[in-house]
Amino acid sequence: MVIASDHLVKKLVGLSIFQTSVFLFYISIAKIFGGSAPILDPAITHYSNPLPHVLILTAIVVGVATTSVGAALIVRIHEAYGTLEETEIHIQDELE
Amino acid sequence: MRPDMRVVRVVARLLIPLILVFAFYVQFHGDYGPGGGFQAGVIFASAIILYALVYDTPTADKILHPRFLRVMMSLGLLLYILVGLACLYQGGAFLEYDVLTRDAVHGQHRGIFWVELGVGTTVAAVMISVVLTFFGYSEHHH
Amino acid sequence: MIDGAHASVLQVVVLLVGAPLCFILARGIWAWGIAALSASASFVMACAVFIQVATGGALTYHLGGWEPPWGIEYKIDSLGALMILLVSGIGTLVILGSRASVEREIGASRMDLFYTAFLLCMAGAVGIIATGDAFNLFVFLEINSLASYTLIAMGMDRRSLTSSFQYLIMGTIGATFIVIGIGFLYMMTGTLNMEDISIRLHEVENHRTIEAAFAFLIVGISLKLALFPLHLWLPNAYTFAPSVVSVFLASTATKVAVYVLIRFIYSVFGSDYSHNHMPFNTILAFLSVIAILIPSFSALYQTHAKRLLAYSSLAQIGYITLGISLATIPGLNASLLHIFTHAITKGALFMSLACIATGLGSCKLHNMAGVSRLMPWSSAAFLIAGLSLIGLPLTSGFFSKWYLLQAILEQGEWWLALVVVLGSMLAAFYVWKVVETMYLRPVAAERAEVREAPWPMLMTTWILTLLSVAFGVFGQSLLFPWTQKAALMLFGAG
Amino acid sequence: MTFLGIIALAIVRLQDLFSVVMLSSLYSLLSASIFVALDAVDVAFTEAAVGAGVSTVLLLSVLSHTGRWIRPPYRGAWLPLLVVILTGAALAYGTLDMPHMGDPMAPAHNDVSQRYLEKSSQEIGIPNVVTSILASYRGYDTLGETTVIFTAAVSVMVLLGRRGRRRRSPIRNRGDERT
Repeated sequence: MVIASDHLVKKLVGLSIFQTSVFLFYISIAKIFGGSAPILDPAITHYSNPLPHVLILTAIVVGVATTSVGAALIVRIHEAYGTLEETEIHIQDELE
Repeated sequence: MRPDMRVVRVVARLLIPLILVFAFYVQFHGDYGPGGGFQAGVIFASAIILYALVYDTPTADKILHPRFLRVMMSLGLLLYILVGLACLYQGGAFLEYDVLTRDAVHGQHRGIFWVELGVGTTVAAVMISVVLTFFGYSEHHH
Repeated sequence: MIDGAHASVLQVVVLLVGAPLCFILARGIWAWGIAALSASASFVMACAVFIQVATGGALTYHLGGWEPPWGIEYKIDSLGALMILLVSGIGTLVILGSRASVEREIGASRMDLFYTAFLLCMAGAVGIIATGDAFNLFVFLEINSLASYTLIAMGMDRRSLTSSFQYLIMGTIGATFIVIGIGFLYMMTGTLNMEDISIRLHEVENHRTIEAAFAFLIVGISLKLALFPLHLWLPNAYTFAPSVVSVFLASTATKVAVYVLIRFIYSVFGSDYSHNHMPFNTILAFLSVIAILIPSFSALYQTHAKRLLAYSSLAQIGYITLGISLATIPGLNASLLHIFTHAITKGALFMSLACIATGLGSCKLHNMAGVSRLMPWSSAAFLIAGLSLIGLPLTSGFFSKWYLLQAILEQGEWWLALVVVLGSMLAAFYVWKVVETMYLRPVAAERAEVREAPWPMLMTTWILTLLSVAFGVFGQSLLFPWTQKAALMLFGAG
Repeated sequence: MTFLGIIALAIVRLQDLFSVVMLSSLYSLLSASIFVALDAVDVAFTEAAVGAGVSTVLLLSVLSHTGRWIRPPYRGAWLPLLVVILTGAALAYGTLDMPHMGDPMAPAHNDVSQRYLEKSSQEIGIPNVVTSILASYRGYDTLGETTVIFTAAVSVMVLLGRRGRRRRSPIRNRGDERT
């Protein structure tokens, strides 16, 4: 969808969905059955693996940074071209 | 003002301080429960964004001037680096909090506190600034 | 911890300090000053690191004082030290010489933002090279990428916005692929430190998960690398970016990506696994050949000088990956040599175009007619660096291509050698196309007033040009021993 | 998980961008609830705040600027489809051989993560292990993360900042005609 859609907003949304799916993949690595959230407590002996959680926290931040830059670009592209359909943008570029 | 906005404003006026308190709670309680600088920054920012939505962007801009936000986000990042450099100065490696005080665990506490504060400051300032820039931009053109 | 080792992290930190300072304190020329200062400081640190590595061997640094694999480690071997020297050297030179061009294309009022983004871009690039941790690499890759998108979008033409967006989409897909690859590796080894991964990989080598990790990493990096057919973002990005940004990106961005590729192929998976377990060599060789030929032909038809050079860059990436695909030490060595000589040569070429754009306001070929009479120094630099791009004897381009040819013939792959020669001939044609316009066409009357570019720009241009020639003459004694050593080390033979 | 798939499909088909953005926000919220189920409370917290909150606000403000309806697509999409299928196949291929989910003996849960869980209380002394790793063991990553966010702010300022816009006059802006 990221590549296929003609519309820039859809591309951006598709990208963030793709990223969120990768986050799910990472967190599923971390799960240990019978484990609990990695906040230490003397009563608990089994925890899920905390490291992927940390990595994904970082990745989420990177994701929102990318989304905001992409969104700002979209606003400017709309202003400069009057459209967000990739095909129409190409046509306008060819005419120059 | 549309009449239905009045209700929204009253509710928002009640909510915003609560959100701010919650943000500070998350910032300084991240050691014990979930949360930390990043989450606190986002929550703090959301209070200001709510304010900007209910009132208007220029008013929000007046309270938190864009220039001020710019300084804050830079200071947050610089604070983080400064903690790292302080460890260097104390003879440790970059970001080795152990050396900050005589007791290693205490040094860790102190290092994490300041670093999280840096993250929180930068994230809050960035989020507010980015969202307000988006709001402000559309208002100029429509 | 040895004191000198701190330079390995400080070379990134000074850039990270410079960026926010630039952002809050500086206006106009002061922004340039802060940027120049912190870039130079970073370069000095890079030199210190280089000397340390040259005398004492590979350098490791434990960030936060936590030993790996628990903490993040900086690991700089002889190849990394050389790469950092290249990136921070070119970055510093570009900043020093960029003022006039930035004033003209971006405006004095936005200089602070420009130099902030530039420093961040540089910090990202240096961080990628220095780190020994797979996830930390991703983080700095994103700093580098986001700053690059920003810099490209600052171009004057509205198409800079769409090129930047295109790059953002492709770059993020690439980065996400890399994250998936790292995730697979983590799943199988439980560690993120590259050295540690490579040790633990041997126990689980035959798992299909590892094959998938390899595939995702290679495809993700190839997107960043603009390896054919994943190259579509590059020509637009280089063409519409501000001139000095094109200089920096063309000479460093793809090179850093190649470095990451080499790092994963050799340091993480190991040469044996990468070259012998999968049809990787054949595919890479095939793609490299296409990457050399098709963009070289496309370059012939370009009417915009920057775009022409961008297509030529794609072809050069082909040479570099061709060397890797040979799976021999001389092949890898030739690739490493070509990374350096081409980075400097392309930097010189784009920088001379930046000079010309400052004078003429454009780099479209029809505007550049007869520019050699108006801007003799800029044009001469283009001519000399152009000769190196073709690969004429006594230039650095010849030096690295010669080793590439030797490595190819050693394997008996004569038709690959033919491709290299054909690519060079095409390069001669497209360079000639620009040179002919610059030197033999009459000057348009309305441009008679155009002056030569200011001296700081010319200085940067000529330093790069002279380096490009110098490595042709002295490369044998200066560069070759280093890359040879690095190639041996990567193959695990040194 | 099925819900996630349905939402993703709906997003591909829809031509109303407002619904697209709202659904992607819902996608984030659902993911966040899955994160909670998988013990990743910090991640869930952040995903809900960022994915469902900040991103949605940003995208909606983009829509307020650019309009919400798009034309139906008219070009064939077999090549991208092929790419997606290949990627999916590679992912599936990789996962066929992977350790079972939830297995405490999987290699990912080896000595590296064990040390975080066992020693961080003595070495750092705070109960939330995620915070210990984030701010100390891998503190340099977090510095990088802060820099990424900072870079994004610089970028947005470059693109939409007030001073940035005025310079852009050589390019004719549609918006400018109206103001």
